[in-house]
Amino acid sequence: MTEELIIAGFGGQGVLLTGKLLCVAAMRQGKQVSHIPSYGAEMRGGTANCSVVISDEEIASPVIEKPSIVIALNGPSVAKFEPRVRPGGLLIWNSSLVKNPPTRKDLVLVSLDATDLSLSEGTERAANMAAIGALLKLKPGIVSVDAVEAALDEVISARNRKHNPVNLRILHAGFEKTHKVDAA
Amino acid sequence: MTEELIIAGFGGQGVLLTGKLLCVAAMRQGKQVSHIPSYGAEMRGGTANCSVVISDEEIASPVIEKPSIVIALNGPSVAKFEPRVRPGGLLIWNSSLVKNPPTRKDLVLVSLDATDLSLSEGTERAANMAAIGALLKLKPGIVSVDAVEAALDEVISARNRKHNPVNLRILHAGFEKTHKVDAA
Amino acid sequence: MNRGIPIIDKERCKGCGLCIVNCPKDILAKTSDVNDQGAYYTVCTDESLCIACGACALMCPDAAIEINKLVEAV
Amino acid sequence: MNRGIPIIDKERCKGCGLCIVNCPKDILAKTSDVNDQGAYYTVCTDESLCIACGACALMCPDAAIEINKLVEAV
Amino acid sequence: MSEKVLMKGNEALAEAAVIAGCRHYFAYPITPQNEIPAYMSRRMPEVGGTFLQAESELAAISMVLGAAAGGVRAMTSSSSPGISLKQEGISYIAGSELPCVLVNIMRGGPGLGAIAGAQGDYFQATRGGGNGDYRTIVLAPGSAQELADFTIEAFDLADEYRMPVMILADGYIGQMSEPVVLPKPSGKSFEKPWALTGAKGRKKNIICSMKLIPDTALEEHNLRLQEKYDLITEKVHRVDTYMTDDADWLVVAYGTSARIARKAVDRLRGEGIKAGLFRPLTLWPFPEKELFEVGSKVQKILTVEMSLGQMVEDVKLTMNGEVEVDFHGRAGGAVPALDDIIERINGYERENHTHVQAS
Amino acid sequence: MSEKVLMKGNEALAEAAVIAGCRHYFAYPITPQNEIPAYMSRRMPEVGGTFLQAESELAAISMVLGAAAGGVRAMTSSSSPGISLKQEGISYIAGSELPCVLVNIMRGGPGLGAIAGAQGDYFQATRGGGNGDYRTIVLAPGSAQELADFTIEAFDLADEYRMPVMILADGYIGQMSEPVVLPKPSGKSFEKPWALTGAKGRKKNIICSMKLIPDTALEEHNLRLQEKYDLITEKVHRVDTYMTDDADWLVVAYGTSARIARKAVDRLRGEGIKAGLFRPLTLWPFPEKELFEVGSKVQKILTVEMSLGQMVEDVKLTMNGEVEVDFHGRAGGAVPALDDIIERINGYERENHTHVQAS
Amino acid sequence: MSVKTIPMYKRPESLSDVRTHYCAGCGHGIIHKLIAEVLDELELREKTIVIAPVGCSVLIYNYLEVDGLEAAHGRAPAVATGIKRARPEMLVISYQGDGDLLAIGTGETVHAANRGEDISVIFVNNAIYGMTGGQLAPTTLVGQKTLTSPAGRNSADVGFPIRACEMLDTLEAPAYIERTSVHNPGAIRKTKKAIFKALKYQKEGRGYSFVEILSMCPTNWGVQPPEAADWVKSDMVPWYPLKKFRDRPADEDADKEKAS
Amino acid sequence: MSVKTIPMYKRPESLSDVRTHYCAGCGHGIIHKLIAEVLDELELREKTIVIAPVGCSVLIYNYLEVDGLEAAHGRAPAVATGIKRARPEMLVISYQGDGDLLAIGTGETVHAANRGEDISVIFVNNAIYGMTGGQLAPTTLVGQKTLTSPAGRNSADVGFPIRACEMLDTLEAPAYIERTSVHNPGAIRKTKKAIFKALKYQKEGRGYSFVEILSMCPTNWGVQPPEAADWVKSDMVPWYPLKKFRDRPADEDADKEKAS
Ligand SMILES: Cc1ncc(C[n+]2csc(CCOP(=O)(O)OP(=O)(O)O)c2C)c(N)n1
Ligand SMILES: Cc1ncc(C[n+]2csc(CCOP(=O)(O)OP(=O)(O)O)c2C)c(N)n1
Ligand code: SF4
Ligand code: SF4
Ligand code: SF4
Ligand code: SF4
Ligand code: SF4
Ligand code: SF4
Ligand SMILES: [Mg+2]
Ligand SMILES: [Mg+2]
Repeated sequence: MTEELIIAGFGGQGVLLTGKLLCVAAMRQGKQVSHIPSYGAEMRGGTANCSVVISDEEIASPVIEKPSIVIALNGPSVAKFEPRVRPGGLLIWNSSLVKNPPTRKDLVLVSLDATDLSLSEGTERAANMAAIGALLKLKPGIVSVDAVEAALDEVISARNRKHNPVNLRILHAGFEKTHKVDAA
Repeated sequence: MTEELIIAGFGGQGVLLTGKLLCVAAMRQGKQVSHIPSYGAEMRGGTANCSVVISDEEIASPVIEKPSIVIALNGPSVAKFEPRVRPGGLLIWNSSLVKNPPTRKDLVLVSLDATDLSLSEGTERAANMAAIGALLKLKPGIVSVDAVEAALDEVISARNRKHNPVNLRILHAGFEKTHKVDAA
Repeated sequence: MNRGIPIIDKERCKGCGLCIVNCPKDILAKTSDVNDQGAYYTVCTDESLCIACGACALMCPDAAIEINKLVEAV
Repeated sequence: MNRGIPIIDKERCKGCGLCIVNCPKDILAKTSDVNDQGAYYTVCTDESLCIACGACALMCPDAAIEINKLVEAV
Repeated sequence: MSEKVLMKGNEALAEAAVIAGCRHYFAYPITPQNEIPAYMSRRMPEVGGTFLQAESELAAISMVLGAAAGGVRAMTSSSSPGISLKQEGISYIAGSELPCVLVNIMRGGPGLGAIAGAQGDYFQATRGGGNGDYRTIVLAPGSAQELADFTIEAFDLADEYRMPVMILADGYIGQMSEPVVLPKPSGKSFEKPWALTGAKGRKKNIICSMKLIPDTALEEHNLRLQEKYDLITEKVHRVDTYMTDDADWLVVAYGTSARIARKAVDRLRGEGIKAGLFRPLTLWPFPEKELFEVGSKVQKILTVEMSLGQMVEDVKLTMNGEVEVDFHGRAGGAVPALDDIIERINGYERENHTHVQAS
Repeated sequence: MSEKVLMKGNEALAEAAVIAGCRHYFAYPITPQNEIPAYMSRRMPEVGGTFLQAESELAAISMVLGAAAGGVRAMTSSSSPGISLKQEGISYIAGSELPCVLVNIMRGGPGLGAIAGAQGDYFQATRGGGNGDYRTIVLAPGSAQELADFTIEAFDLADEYRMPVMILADGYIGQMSEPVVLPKPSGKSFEKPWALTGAKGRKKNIICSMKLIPDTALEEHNLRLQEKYDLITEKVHRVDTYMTDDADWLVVAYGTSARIARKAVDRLRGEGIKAGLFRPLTLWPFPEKELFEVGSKVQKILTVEMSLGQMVEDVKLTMNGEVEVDFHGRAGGAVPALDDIIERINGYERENHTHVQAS
Repeated sequence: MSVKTIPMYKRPESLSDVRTHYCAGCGHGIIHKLIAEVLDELELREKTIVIAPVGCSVLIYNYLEVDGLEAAHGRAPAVATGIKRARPEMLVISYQGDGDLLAIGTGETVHAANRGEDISVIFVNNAIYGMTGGQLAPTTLVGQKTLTSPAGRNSADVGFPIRACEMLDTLEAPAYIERTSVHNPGAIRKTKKAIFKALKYQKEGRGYSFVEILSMCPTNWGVQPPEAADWVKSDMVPWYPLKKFRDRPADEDADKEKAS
Repeated sequence: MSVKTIPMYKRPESLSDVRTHYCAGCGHGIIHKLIAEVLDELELREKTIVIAPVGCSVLIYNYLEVDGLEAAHGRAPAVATGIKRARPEMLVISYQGDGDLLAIGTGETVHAANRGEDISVIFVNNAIYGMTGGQLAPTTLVGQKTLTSPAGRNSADVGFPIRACEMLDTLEAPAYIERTSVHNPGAIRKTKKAIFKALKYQKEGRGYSFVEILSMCPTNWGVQPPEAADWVKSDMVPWYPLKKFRDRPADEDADKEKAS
């Protein structure tokens, strides 16, 4: 198994944390992992994204040309990464914010109102958790829900750990709302 | 013919000018010439010296390891360069200032009270001219007196050309006072 | 009469809110809608109150606001 | 009594003349002789006039001058 | 056994420096190595060390020179343009024979270029971008783990040979988070009687790169340095080989390029093609003996770099015409594509096949 | 015909720059090239040009970048440590594709070293001491006359290829006075539509080395630069050969080393030994074709440098194992001795003789 | 009585019709706009060269419709010197951040000012390294937390924030030195006047002009833009007084008037 | 009444027993001697590190009997910072010329001062680049002829001589800043006092001290040493007033005394 994920959104949507969480969880389950933030342009603002590779084998490049999975938390991310997903790949997109839905026919397109799910728990910053929930439902082989729950405590600094219960609730909401789909 | 000269003294004795004068004169007589100041140590004070090569052939290095001729205008120059003159070479030294005369037996040692000759014309700065006079007497093959006289006008800036008559008198005094010697 | 109309270019707006807090008439506000760049952009809630002071336009880092002044035609 | 003896290290002296022009008693002078380094070094022309003011020693860039003070032995 | 943690390469390096006993770190911010100063600014106060953000790279390297002269373990880090600015200082440190660790997390150039990882500073690192005859040991880690491990070794090598040791990694290696087991201190210790600690009970110590007196002093100094470099060339070379024993085709690469090349080797082997990987871990000295041994048995060598051809010169110098050396490079922050490497080697196979048929 | 004048190499170069139309010169003092700024400070006001002593080498190279962007001919000069400081700026100029002339009158290193002439910056000049994949054309004059002549050519090459051209000479070449016939202007002129002259009646011009958008911009830029470098490698190579036609033994050297080597060749020929001299006048591109042609016919090559072995790598890369390449170097400001070179080649002869006898 | 609308404020023509890469609420955007307005008003767009620094404003040449040139980090004043000496008829603007101008570029800053180089330096002081993610700047306030001063700037260890205007004011040559801010509309109006003067003086060949502008970096200060603007006023202005330090051209003109 | 001789002035022990390479009448020699005397008096010889600059005083480590370290041109304050942070118990002296300190080293000078680095900078201002043969320095006087200003320094082109003390005095952290001279015995006495204070304050850990010393370079000024000394007084002092700019430790001590 080798999955190459790109997680994208704007700053403040916890894109890097999402990647780290998946990596730590997978690492604790004995997988090879790598995580690298996008830093392609020395500039501010715009979209943030990171690339995550989770695999049973040694990882070559942490840089992903054609991701097998993309999680797009805002509109510009869909615009930017939809064309790059490899045929047959998975694109999870945040229907709360994205106005122009993805259209490719050769992908599994999964919409999730991630920001709304987050807002319903009183924060607009945890859409990423909902998206993780969706991912875990759709790709159970990557890493288990339990492992992600455990990783949350490892990754989040002590100071912010008090938000973890909320984060978990949103994760599970995302998990529940998402339905298994067959490949495109 | 290839002569490798080192001319040495302290700053203000016109060491560099001496070398340049010989070079220009020789160049105008169709010889190959090179001139390089000593800049071996990035420091001030002490002795100044320059290396002059005058030759019928193309010149390899302007840097002289073992000079055939040394003109030493002060004591430290004798101390420094006497050991480096090649056997059979010529060492002209300024007896007005040098307290410890050179002693090598395998050299032609020629003493000249160059500073006194200069002072007798009212300047202490033209000992080098006297030394050139001596050199021309001893080594007529290098360059002619006429050529040096002509070079003087070429080398000295317009502003200082008024001193040329004095310079020439001192040069001739050095020439007259020096007697041809046989090789060591 | 000192009246004007702030014209806000929705797609240029980054939603920084600097115009909002500097409008003396308090007639600018963030939308709950996002523009194509994902920013909650600003709109004018009541143009009739605008006094064409230009504060919003001056403040806007993205030069997203232009002001038209209303003058009596003679 | 304020008297002293300037002791000039001939070989250290570079003949700069700074001591000479700063001696209030005008008792320092350049020689017409050169030292081993080729410098016209400085000597004291009349030690008996030295008031041990130290100006020469202070001035000397080459620390070539030391001063001995003469004091009445009790 | 220490636990595996997920660490960014840059942070693994920083923590390893602390483990190695480095208590003096000076640097100026630049992407993609900003995690190192950020980490050090938190960590150094905790261990009683000095973190100082210098006013420039010139100042940073000079502070390292000063601290190293005091006999402590000192480090600086930067990225390509910042390393260019440090060239004079590195040359001074080499000439003054002071130990220190320099880190270059490379980005694309020339000039300001861009901040994506690249390998365009190989020449600068291995040939000395500064003035004069000098060398720095250059280590080339290929993972977060190696960034940590090589840092420990870099400090020891620096102290052992009294010279700057450079860790050279492309930005991807520094930016990537991977599982890391933090290394142990090496336990080695080094006497530094030459350090400036006050001329008490001994003659004064002087540390300088200028050699003026006598006239021959500088040449003698150069020759002594050269002896040291010769010794290092003999003693310090590290390599990593993969599937080279029976290889027909050898890929030579380091850093991120080597990671991809390794995967290419796996794939090619899967197709029955005998590819192998030679990964130099020291770039200076370049592991000539090891490469020649492996390389002279293969049919062709492919050097892969994230530059338009720098290390390939060392490969050619090593092989000295013995075996053909080919090159594949990407530039400006691009990463070599797995398929391109595979296709190159497949091409060699095909060509070979044709030749065999023809002959 | 112009008259011969006795000129110091540095001054011949400076006057040649004026002849070439250079009216903007920026530099910071350093021995052994101080005659260049001194000369320019007198001369530039006479010809309506700008002489400005910069506050540092960093500022000087940046001023050159600025002036070059304005479309004028600009020059700076320095010596080894000062050139190290300019590496970042040179890398920027290369990346921004601006034409200018850089002069390095080399001294001994590393670090402050000493001020006697040396050739220890060959790597830095030819491999790019700055960051990233870039090149500068490097010219290697061997006399005051060539310092002047090559300066004229340097400005033309810079304008033709929009890149920095370096004149690389050891301190002896710069310090020596020799007879010089001042060169004539080349008469070539170059359009510079890219220059910054105000966005009037045209789109704005932008000159920069950063290539951010799109992500592939920098790689494309690198590839374009590489194409240019390939073109230059094909078109720009200058050499001087001496007695190479029937040579058994070939000396390769430049600058002062080559002057001595030439004399050695004369002496050896006098003894009936067939020595020859190959003198590259461009160091980058290195004249590989020419050297291979000459070099592959001899029995052995001796590279002579005033360093501990830098150009020798290019000689080896060129010969690629075809012919044995030996090295003789002096460092720290020392000049190769005539006798040492002669003795080396005599040694080859003797060895050869023994071989022949033995076989 | 009928009503007509006339444009009172329009995007300046010297400002390019593109989105900037700046974060929401970044002061750079405001300052770019002011420069563009002044270029329009002085009709200098076609005679101007802007030098981009290394910092968040590295792409300024994409936002102003003038010729643009990139300097290495800190070297903009030297680059400006080079091109001004080559093209004295052009108006040269060196636009720089605090890391660029007062850390790595201290030497170039001081010496261009000291030569009285006929250029205009626009100095955007946001008390932080914006582009590289928020490190300590020479102008970071005491106690201010940054990525590399996580416990706040400790003046005992790294000293106090440098005041550029005060420092340059010890030099003889500069013609014009002023510090302004962009934290509210009033401050912005003054800033525009200062930029106007700086460019006008350069147009008239009166020598070196320097405008320091206190500006917001909400992203790296970790606050919302309005709070950032407040912080400029409450925390920065007390340490960096808004003040005209020198206006030699104005003084000279006044003297001349008096004399006549 | 008999007479005894007692040594009143002896060569200091911290001064090495060697000839310097300096020209006759060079101010560096005087200043070295004063430093040596102060090291003797404060008994600091065994705890001192001197940083040699690149300039005529590049060999200072050969003339003082203390540990010595070489900095690249202009970088001495950064080198001093490095070793002081590594060895806080040592006394660190950064000895620098005007080209070194105020041209290429402007950044390091300003920033070490601004950090209040606990070092002492001895700044020898001889209005010229001595070592390289007499080029224009940042401190060269207007009209002064040098190798690279053959017509005299033209302030319209290259500005006015920089006053280091005045510039550093705009920074908050420095503890002690004074300008003195060595043109006559009285001035030398004051210089010695200033050096004494600087080193004493460092010994006491009171922070950054800076002593600018006007000095003679007869060789490159093209005059005899006595004339050179006169020129310091007649031409340099009017532009560079001899003055204590800051003495925070003394002020603090005075405050304490008042309080008690
Ligand atoms: C030589 C060099 N050193 C460091 C950097 C990294 N760098 C880019 S921008 C910057 C600082 C930016 O801060 P500032 O000048 O205050 O501008 P701002 O982004 O805050 O506007 C640094 C250190 C670089 N590009 N080049
Ligand atoms: C990087 C570098 N640039 C230039 C030089 C050449 N250089 C040596 S000393 C010096 C200036 C010396 O002047 P100053 O600092 O005033 O000292 P002084 O000799 O007058 O005491 C220069 C430019 C150098 N060695 N290194
Ligand atoms: S012009 Fe003034 S009143 Fe009108 S919207 Fe803007 S800020 Fe408010
Ligand atoms: S100031 Fe401009 S960018 Fe900010 S909210 Fe208002 S219109 Fe939008
Ligand atoms: S101590 Fe005073 S009086 Fe005596 S010689 Fe020296 S300067 Fe003259
Ligand atoms: S001051 Fe010293 S060096 Fe100068 S003349 Fe007097 S004794 Fe000699
Ligand atoms: S990081 Fe700061 S300075 Fe940079 S664009 Fe964002 S707000 Fe502006
Ligand atoms: S050149 Fe000037 S500063 Fe240097 S030693 Fe001579 S007099 Fe002193
Ligand atoms: Mg900033
Ligand atoms: Mg000086």
